[in-house]
Amino acid sequence: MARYEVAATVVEHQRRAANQYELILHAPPIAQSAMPGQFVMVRPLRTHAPLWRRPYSILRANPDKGVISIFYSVQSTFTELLSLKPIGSTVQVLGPLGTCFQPVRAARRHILAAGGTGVPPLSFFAARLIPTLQPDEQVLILAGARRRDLLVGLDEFRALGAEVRVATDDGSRGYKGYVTDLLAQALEEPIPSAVYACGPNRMLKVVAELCLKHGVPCQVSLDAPMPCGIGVCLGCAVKVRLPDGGVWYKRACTEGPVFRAEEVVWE
Amino acid sequence: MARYEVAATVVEHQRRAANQYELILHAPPIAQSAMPGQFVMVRPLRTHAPLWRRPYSILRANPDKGVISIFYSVQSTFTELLSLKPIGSTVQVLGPLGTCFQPVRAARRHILAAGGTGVPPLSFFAARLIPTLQPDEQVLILAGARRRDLLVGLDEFRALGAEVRVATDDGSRGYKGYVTDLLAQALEEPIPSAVYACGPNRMLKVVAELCLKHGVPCQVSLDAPMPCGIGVCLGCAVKVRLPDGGVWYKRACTEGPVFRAEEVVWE
Amino acid sequence: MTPNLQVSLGRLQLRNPVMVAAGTFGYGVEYRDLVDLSQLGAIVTKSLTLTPRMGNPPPRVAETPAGMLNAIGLQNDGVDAFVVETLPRLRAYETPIIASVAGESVEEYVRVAAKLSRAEGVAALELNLSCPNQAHGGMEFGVSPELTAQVVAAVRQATPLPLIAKLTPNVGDIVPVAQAAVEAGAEVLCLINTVLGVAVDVRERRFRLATKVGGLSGPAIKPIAQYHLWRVHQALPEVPLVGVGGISSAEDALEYILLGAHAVQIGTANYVQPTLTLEVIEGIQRYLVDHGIDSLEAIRGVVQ
Amino acid sequence: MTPNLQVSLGRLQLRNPVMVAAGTFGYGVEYRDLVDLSQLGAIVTKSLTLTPRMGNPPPRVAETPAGMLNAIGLQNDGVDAFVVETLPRLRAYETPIIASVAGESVEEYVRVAAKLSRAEGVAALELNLSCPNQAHGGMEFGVSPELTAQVVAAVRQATPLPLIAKLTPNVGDIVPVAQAAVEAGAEVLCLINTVLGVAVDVRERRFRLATKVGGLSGPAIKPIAQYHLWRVHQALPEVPLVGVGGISSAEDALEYILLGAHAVQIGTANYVQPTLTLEVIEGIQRYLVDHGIDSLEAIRGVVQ
Ligand SMILES: Cc1cc2nc3c(=O)[nH]c(=O)nc-3n(C[C@H](O)[C@H](O)[C@H](O)COP(=O)(O)OP(=O)(O)OC[C@H]3O[C@@H](n4cnc5c(N)ncnc54)[C@H](O)[C@@H]3O)c2cc1C
Ligand SMILES: Cc1cc2nc3c(=O)[nH]c(=O)nc-3n(C[C@H](O)[C@H](O)[C@H](O)COP(=O)(O)OP(=O)(O)OC[C@H]3O[C@@H](n4cnc5c(N)ncnc54)[C@H](O)[C@@H]3O)c2cc1C
Ligand SMILES: Cc1cc2nc3c(=O)[nH]c(=O)nc-3n(C[C@H](O)[C@H](O)[C@H](O)COP(=O)(O)O)c2cc1C
Ligand SMILES: Cc1cc2nc3c(=O)[nH]c(=O)nc-3n(C[C@H](O)[C@H](O)[C@H](O)COP(=O)(O)O)c2cc1C
Ligand code: FES
Ligand code: FES
Repeated sequence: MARYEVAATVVEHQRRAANQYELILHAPPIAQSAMPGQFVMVRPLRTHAPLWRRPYSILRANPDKGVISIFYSVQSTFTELLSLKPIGSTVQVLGPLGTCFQPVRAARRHILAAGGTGVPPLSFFAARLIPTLQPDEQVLILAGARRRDLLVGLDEFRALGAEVRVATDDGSRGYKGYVTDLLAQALEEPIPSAVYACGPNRMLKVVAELCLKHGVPCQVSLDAPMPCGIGVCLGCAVKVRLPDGGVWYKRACTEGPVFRAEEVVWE
Repeated sequence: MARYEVAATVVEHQRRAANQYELILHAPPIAQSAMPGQFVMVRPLRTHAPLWRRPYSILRANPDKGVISIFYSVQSTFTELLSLKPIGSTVQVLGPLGTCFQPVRAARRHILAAGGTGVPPLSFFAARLIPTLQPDEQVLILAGARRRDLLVGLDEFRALGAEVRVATDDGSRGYKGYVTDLLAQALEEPIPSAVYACGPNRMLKVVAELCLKHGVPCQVSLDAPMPCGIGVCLGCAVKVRLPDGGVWYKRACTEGPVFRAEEVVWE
Repeated sequence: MTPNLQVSLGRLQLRNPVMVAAGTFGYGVEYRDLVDLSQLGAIVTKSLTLTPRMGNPPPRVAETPAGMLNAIGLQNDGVDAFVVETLPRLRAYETPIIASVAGESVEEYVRVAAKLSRAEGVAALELNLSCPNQAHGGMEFGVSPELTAQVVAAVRQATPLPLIAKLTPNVGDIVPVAQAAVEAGAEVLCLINTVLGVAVDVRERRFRLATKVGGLSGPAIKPIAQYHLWRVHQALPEVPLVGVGGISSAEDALEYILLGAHAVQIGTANYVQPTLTLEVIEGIQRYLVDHGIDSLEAIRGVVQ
Repeated sequence: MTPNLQVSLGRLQLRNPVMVAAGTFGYGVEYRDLVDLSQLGAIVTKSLTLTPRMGNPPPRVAETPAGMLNAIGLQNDGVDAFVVETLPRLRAYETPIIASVAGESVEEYVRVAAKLSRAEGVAALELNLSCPNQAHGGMEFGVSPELTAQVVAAVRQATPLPLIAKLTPNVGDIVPVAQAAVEAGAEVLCLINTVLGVAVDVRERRFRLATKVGGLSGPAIKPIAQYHLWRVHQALPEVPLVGVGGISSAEDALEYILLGAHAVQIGTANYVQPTLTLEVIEGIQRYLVDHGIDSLEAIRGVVQ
């Protein structure tokens, strides 16, 4: 579980949709050890405001080329600054951090449920999982967003051979409603499944409840404010049930972000 | 003395030397009214740190094209951010601000003395002054810097037909010593002169003393911290002698940056 | 359609809750080519003293992370010049003018307040209680409930105008000072003034301000200012409060209102974004429209 | 060639003046793959309580302009687990371990201190006087000179170790508290702990911390921390001081030394730049070399 602080060179910086960018960074030690679900803490410039680094899920890691990429949308000052970084400039990157998605080998169907900006870690997971599947295993992608133009990365899932089902809040593409509705439907189908989910915490709570109801193993990647990303500040607390029945706060950055859904105490 | 707050588009952003950039901005109302010696307050992004806008002298103003340019060196976070602004992006610019250099019509020789980063306002002044000169008037540029690679914009002075004399602290180009030594020499020459100077305040103090000694009219563009640039914070105080013999604090941003040297109480 | 932004600060009626903070907007007139002054909720003047003051030697300001230190030293032309020269120009706008009153003794506050009360066009007085008290070694009046009460009570006697007491955050507990100010006759409390701080120039090995110590303002202090405002609102829920400290967006202003402020003042951010006041007014309006709220009262103090 | 960075904090000898601040570097061991712990001047542990504490509910942290608020609530595994599990791993480094002691009563401070004093490998104790005092409605111990003296004196009885009192800035005047701590037996003063503040989420219309109030840290508070440090140095020039608040570069650390600090601690900035401590040590060294200074004493306190 080694972590590296790298002054990473920007290799590519591609606009992928309105206000959405993929940033490709040369960071060999991170590229070589990154696992799907893990993230990096990024610092584009030495600014005091925004003060914190921000966590970004690793979208791709190419150990041979020594590059990783992250995918982000411009929301506020931090991401605006990040979007200004030209090719050839450097970005401080700390990683790989946190826990990863673990393939449930007993499952025949791996359901990857992405809400909103939850696509990147699941995209990486799909890319690593699909080549290892047995012939009777399949991957089903469920992706939800508010509007069709916020749906990204679906072609890549399809290119990997996964089935993709889509929901938008406004019905502008696919099913009109929530991605959790798609999940409820899928879990009715009699296939031994496992669920891996990333999205807003309130979506993950519903995902966890559905999986619990159907007795399906479920892993969720949680969102939390992360001042440090390395387990020292205790700012990213997530309430969990301990084996002894008690509760305690775990750190989303080191004991997560991927948790077994049944461990989390949803509030 | 109208001032304009403009969301100016970056028209060009040229690297002119190591870490030195010229930024060309589309800001028609400012371009139309700017006078040499005036400055603009620049905000590249809505950041909280750096908090203040920074003042930059206007290097050029093209009223027809509606563009102005500023020249800056990357020193710290603010200028690093500024240097990231791509063509087509916008920068908030407030100006034109402050007082300007006034040609002394009685002088036969106009000596423009620039120390360090003092070149831009004098370059603008030379460009406006030279076309208006009588045949018996001349312009002499005295430029000083620590090293030769920090000397910029001299070719443009020459292209305007001005004589240029250069000093470097380390002697790597021109006279080895200070630009004020060149001025002392020039003032020995028996030509009715006027001096216009911009550079670090301690250079300007020496310039002012030399001019006083020789009875030569002198205008100096002073440096001061400028939180607002528009005369409301009183942060940019410069001690001046009042006509009644008393002293008071004037504002470098509105009653300056160009002051008559004899008005300033040097400390 | 457009929601009602009117607020009452005791006897003072404002068209909207957005004012400019003392000392950060000059006398107001300096902004008239950049900001339509008649859109503002109120203009608070720079603090006025009995006689002209030259202020402190430079450097008077230093930038700090997300903030700045200042030690202007109350440079101003004095209350008489204000009344004769500036006030007539400000009367041209319909915006209420709140005159900020400074003093180094109780007597000075009273005399400045009395002069302003006789002038035409002053809507209210704001007492700057962060002034150094000459009789107590330069300590700010506002650090002591007793001195605060003395100044407020004395000025209360001297003016029929609405009276705002502007508190300093440089105290262990601001609540007793707030209570003292209200009991002595302040109808409105404004908080906070700047936080004491220093900055060092490592290259020159000296303080970055000539006076060594200055007052910290700007976004950096917003959490501190909001903490004090919220505590005073809890202790004195009936007293109208004006929140000031670090506001640089409509969202910042709304935060203060959610914590219980009736109105807000914008200080340092005026320097950075000269048209900010108007943006904040617009932004508050948009927030109310977007959330279907028809007056500020509906959200004032809901975060407790 | 390389200048001497050694400093003495009373009986405590440090190889250099750069420590990490309590609660911002975990127990130290969490950083060992990123920072060579044996380079640090000292490691201050997160604050230890008598029994394990779960801490406050989330959200516990909020970013603010050039700063952050935290209300972790002293989550820790308790002093016993520290002594048994963590301390043996820390003893592998030669770096002095300063254990931060927390308590909600004088008795708790004393019992934690006593346990740490019996353990092997604790170089000094730092008393976190910003803890809520259960007997006084949760007020910080360090806001009162009397309570500060009580805690310090009681712990002084209970430990032979060097004793550092870490002061809170949430007071009107920090000097009487500093004096009380020294008179009660603190050999070193460390200042400051976090500044009280709040932050509001306008969208959700609630506080951004579950506990409402939190402690402000980071670059935003540097001018405030330096002000307090400088005042204490002026009042108590003989007492070794540790400066903490907003340090994020060697220059920041040098500013504290110029103001009179013997040593500094780096807190929040560790999160932002995990290798910062080593950069600061190097930067201080470079400054001394560049300016031909051979020890920190030559510049300590020269800005007065
Ligand atoms: C483990 C993990 C992985 C992540 N991976 C990704 C990823 O792969 N891609 C990605 O884009 N993001 C990811 N994030 C989120 C990312 O870290 C940032 O939070 C995000 O980029 C927003 O950054 P920002 O600073 O520009 O916006 P922020 O300033 O953090 O604001 C985020 C949003 O909140 C709003 N906001 C700001 N302040 C307030 C307030 N006071 N009240 C209410 N709303 C407010 C802003 O307007 C904005 O829309 C991840 C987060 C975690 C924890
Ligand atoms: C009227 C006027 C006109 C100007 N015109 C120009 C112009 O045309 N071109 C131009 O390049 N600049 C000009 N300036 C200066 C400009 O406004 C900025 O100050 C400059 O660009 C530096 O910006 P910065 O924020 O990157 O560096 P800053 O952060 O302001 O720092 C400036 C320098 O000081 C150093 N420094 C920072 N902090 C400290 C400290 N605590 N102690 C000691 N040193 C420190 C930095 O390392 C850096 O070298 C002008 C200034 C004025 C007043
Ligand atoms: C340069 C400057 C001058 C100030 N002058 C005064 C003043 O004369 N009277 C006063 O009551 N407050 C004065 N203040 C304090 C502000 O009114 C305000 O209370 C403080 O700056 C906090 O608000 P802000 O963070 O929005 O700036 C001044 C602040 C600054 C930055
Ligand atoms: C998340 C966090 C946790 C902290 N925990 C403690 C603590 O347990 N004990 C303590 O004395 N100080 C604690 N502090 C305060 C720091 O040690 C330090 O005094 C303060 O943060 C100011 O320094 P900084 O600006 O460098 O962070 C904590 C600070 C933060 C940000
Ligand atoms: S982000 Fe600091 S412990 Fe998790
Ligand atoms: S910079 Fe504010 S008055 Fe000059």
